[in-house]
Amino acid sequence: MGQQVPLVDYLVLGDRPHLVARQCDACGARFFDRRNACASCAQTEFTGVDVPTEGELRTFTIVAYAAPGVPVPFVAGVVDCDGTSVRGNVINVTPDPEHVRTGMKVQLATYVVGTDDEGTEAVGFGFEPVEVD
Amino acid sequence: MGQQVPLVDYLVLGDRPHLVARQCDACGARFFDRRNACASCAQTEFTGVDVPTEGELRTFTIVAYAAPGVPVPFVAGVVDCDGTSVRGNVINVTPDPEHVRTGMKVQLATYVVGTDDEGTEAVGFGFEPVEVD
Amino acid sequence: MASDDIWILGIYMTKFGKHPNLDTVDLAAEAAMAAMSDAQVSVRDIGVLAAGNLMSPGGGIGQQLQKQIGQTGIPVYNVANACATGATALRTAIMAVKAGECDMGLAVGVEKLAGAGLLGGGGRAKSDHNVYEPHGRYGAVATIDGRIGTETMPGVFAQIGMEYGHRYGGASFEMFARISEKNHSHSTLNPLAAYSKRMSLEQIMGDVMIAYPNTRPMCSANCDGAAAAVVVSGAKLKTLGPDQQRRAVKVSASILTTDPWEEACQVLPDVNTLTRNAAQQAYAQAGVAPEDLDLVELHDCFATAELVHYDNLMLCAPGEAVPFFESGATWRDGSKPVNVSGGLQSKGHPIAATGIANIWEVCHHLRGEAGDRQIPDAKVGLAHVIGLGSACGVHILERSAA
Amino acid sequence: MASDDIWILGIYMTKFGKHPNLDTVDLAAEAAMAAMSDAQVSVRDIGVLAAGNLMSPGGGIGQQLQKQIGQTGIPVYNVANACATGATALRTAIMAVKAGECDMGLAVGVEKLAGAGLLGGGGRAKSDHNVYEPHGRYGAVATIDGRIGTETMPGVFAQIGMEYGHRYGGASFEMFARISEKNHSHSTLNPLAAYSKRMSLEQIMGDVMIAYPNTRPMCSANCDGAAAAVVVSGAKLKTLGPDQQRRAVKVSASILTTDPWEEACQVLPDVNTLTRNAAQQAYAQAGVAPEDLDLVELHDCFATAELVHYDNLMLCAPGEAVPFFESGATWRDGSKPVNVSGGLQSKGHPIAATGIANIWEVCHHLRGEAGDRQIPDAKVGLAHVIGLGSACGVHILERSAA
Ligand SMILES: [Zn+2]
Ligand SMILES: [Zn+2]
Repeated sequence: MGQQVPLVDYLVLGDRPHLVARQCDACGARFFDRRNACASCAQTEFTGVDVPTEGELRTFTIVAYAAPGVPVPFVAGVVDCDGTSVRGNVINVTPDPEHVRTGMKVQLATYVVGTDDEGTEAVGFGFEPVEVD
Repeated sequence: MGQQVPLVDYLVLGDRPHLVARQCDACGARFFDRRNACASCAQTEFTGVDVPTEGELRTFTIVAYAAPGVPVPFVAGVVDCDGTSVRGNVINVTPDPEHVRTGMKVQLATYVVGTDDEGTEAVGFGFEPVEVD
Repeated sequence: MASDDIWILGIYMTKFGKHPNLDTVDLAAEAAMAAMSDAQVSVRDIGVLAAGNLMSPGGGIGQQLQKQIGQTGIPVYNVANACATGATALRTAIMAVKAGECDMGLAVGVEKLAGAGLLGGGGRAKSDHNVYEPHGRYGAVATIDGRIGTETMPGVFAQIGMEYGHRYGGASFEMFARISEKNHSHSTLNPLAAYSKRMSLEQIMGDVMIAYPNTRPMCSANCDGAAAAVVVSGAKLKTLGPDQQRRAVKVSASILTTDPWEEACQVLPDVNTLTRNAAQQAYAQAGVAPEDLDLVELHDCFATAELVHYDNLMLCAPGEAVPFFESGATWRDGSKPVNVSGGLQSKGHPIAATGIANIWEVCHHLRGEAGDRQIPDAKVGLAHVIGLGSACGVHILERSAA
Repeated sequence: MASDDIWILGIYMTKFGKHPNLDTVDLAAEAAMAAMSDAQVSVRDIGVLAAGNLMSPGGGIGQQLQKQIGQTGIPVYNVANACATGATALRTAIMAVKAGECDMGLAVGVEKLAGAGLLGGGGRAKSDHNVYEPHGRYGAVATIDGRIGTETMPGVFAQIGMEYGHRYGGASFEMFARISEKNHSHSTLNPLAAYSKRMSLEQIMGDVMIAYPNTRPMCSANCDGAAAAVVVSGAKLKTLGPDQQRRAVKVSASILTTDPWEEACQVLPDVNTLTRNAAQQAYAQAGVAPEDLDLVELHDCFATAELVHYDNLMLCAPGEAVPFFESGATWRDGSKPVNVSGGLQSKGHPIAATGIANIWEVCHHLRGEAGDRQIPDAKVGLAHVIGLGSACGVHILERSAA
């Protein structure tokens, strides 16, 4: 089996996959991408912090028509992970309005996105429903 | 022999090839491209006028490095045709500073630019030195 | 009229739709020349030109246009602010007049978009790397559009509407579709709209789904079009003719904002805060309250967007956008007509033209020149536009007292 | 200082050259943050942002930058005016302050161009049609670049210089090359220049010919870079600290022009008339004469261009640019030093950054902070930039009396 790399650098793989945000040392604002300074307070020091892996789906859409090469339909949404908003797809769910609703509890899940020419797997993440029934 | 079409619509082919400018009815400004209104006086009526085929080379450059597909070197210049400035290449001349000089007398000349899939020839124009020696 | 007021002296929008035989500059020239004609001025009277064309923003549309309407040597500002580009051009011309650099300015927005297909999300295939290597500010080894949410505009704005529904309740697929039903109904009175056919609720809900809950007729229509406006200082307007003074429309507020940082704005664009900020600043600048508005043209790039802007523009109480809409208030015979032009969903959305075209609509009502769709005795109107990135333009316009 | 004066409070330019590990936004952020630091202000003090990036003009560089330096909700203007984009951004920020919309503004220009190759002329192969059909405003059936003159920048500006030579005489290949020799010599004192090696006349003339008479070192250097400036009203500056007041540089004139119609401007861009117009307006606005200038940074995108601008900026008598240059006046130890930074030919030309970078150079001399290349006791300077299409920016700057 080949190596695995995360789809994005803020996804940490391993036994307990989770996201890491860059948190502003001055004001606590969190970012997933590299920033030159904080968009909230303009300070320039950041520290990595783990983001909770469970959250609540705050909004979503079911995309039926996307750029060429993007498989449809899929559910795109925003998850509130205990105060940190995370963008991601809702996965392991039937992509229709009967099975996806705002307010539902979801949890981080990973899956293999693809494999490169050297056999390395890219691992992405999404959020799947937490079974509570 | 196939049909011939001019490279641009302001070149008139035939026995005596020449250029036709769109002249503003109000102020006399001349344009080679289609205009919505006159750049000089903003009026909107134009009439086609023949441009003299002889003139004086006012400026030039010898282009040695151009976009892919453009054969180099070539001489690009501006010809003063009795008060109407015309952009065109200086052709039928050795493209070096010894053979091209500003102030030289030139005259319109045409040549076949290429042939399309239906055998139609596109005819372009340039200015060649008037032999006065 | 006060000397330092700013007025719209002339304004024009082309027919929106398909113009296969006109190029971008043709459309811009038609709008610019007609706006000057409407203003009863010539290009020699214009002291500044601000122009926008988002599909070719580096191409110098302002100077290209000068070649077609008159090269007078005036300063030209080519501007871009996504879907707020037209409003930004207008703001720039206004700023030049306010700064005392000239007393008359021309703003133009133009776009050729017919047949452009889906915007956002790249619009082209993105191939993954052959060997994974982190790239960009997310350190991504492969494309993330479609894998970590969506970059398509219908999807982004769908989430914006759904989030409002989640927070306040009541925002069903059918409710969003009814907003679209209203705008398509309004468009039947607008001969310049790209689409002016009435659509039933069933047709709208049964059409092709683009990004739930937005079906195709609930999305803004890509089309060709241009709009232009001549602005003038109050001091200069006083020297003009009585007909010009009577038809002039006062720019009581002209505001441009961007989004201040909010917790979630990095993961889903926040179109709410900057719109609310712009509206607050505009109401304060104009000395006008939402209750005073006789009509509103707001940026319904998607049916889901129109809903949230009822709230952002304070047309209703906070959180009350759904019952506000359901009351019928925003239909043209309601208490607060919104998008009587048909809105972006039916009138069309030639991006850079939109931010001037919405002002054109409001001006025509304020002048009493809106024909069949005239809102009777309209005195005050608001035009709103937003571009992702983000930028929001809000203008409040008032009928001339002259 | 008068309340309605405009001042440069802080200014910065990045190292010009290759920055493979920095993206466009990194460069813009470096310049913006450093300019604010130089001004001793924070992003919260800034009331307007105007930004330009010609390689991605529709991408909203202003808002992209806000994400990196602070999202404060202020209006953003993304502007474009070819090679005058940076000057246009600065003008826009100045206009907002003059209009009373805020008392402090930030202007940023940035470009990633290293390795961009030949600009103009399309830069890509244009294939002819398989069946000839007239197309566009010339009714052309095939590509005309290279067949009816040239669209390459080196070729266009070569003709502009050669035309001057034809009209007034004396402009040989060697003379143009000597202008380049001067600028490359000047660049040896500029640690931020992309190229800072002295070049002999023989090296310059013997280098690769691009478009006669411009060889490669006589062409502006494509490179990466950014520049940013903070502008402030006189009224606000009065409330700031003594150090800020002392280092502030007065913007005595800020002018933007486009080309008025001239007979030949449709066949060869006329960079002369709009530059002369801008200079005349600037001298009048500043109450300064060409004789008063201690240094000039002008737009030497090609050696052939520098010559004509001596005349256009009225640094010499009409028609006298060649003898003026040959007198040695424009060398750094001459009577009218021009491009002591090394100019676009050696400092580099990251397009949208250029129109602010030239002001950075002048400011540093006026502040007495130009290090090894300081022009002694410089009090007044002029910065000029031109973009084809066309747009010309001229700024006259004066040392603070404080
Ligand atoms: Zn912070
Ligand atoms: Zn005319």
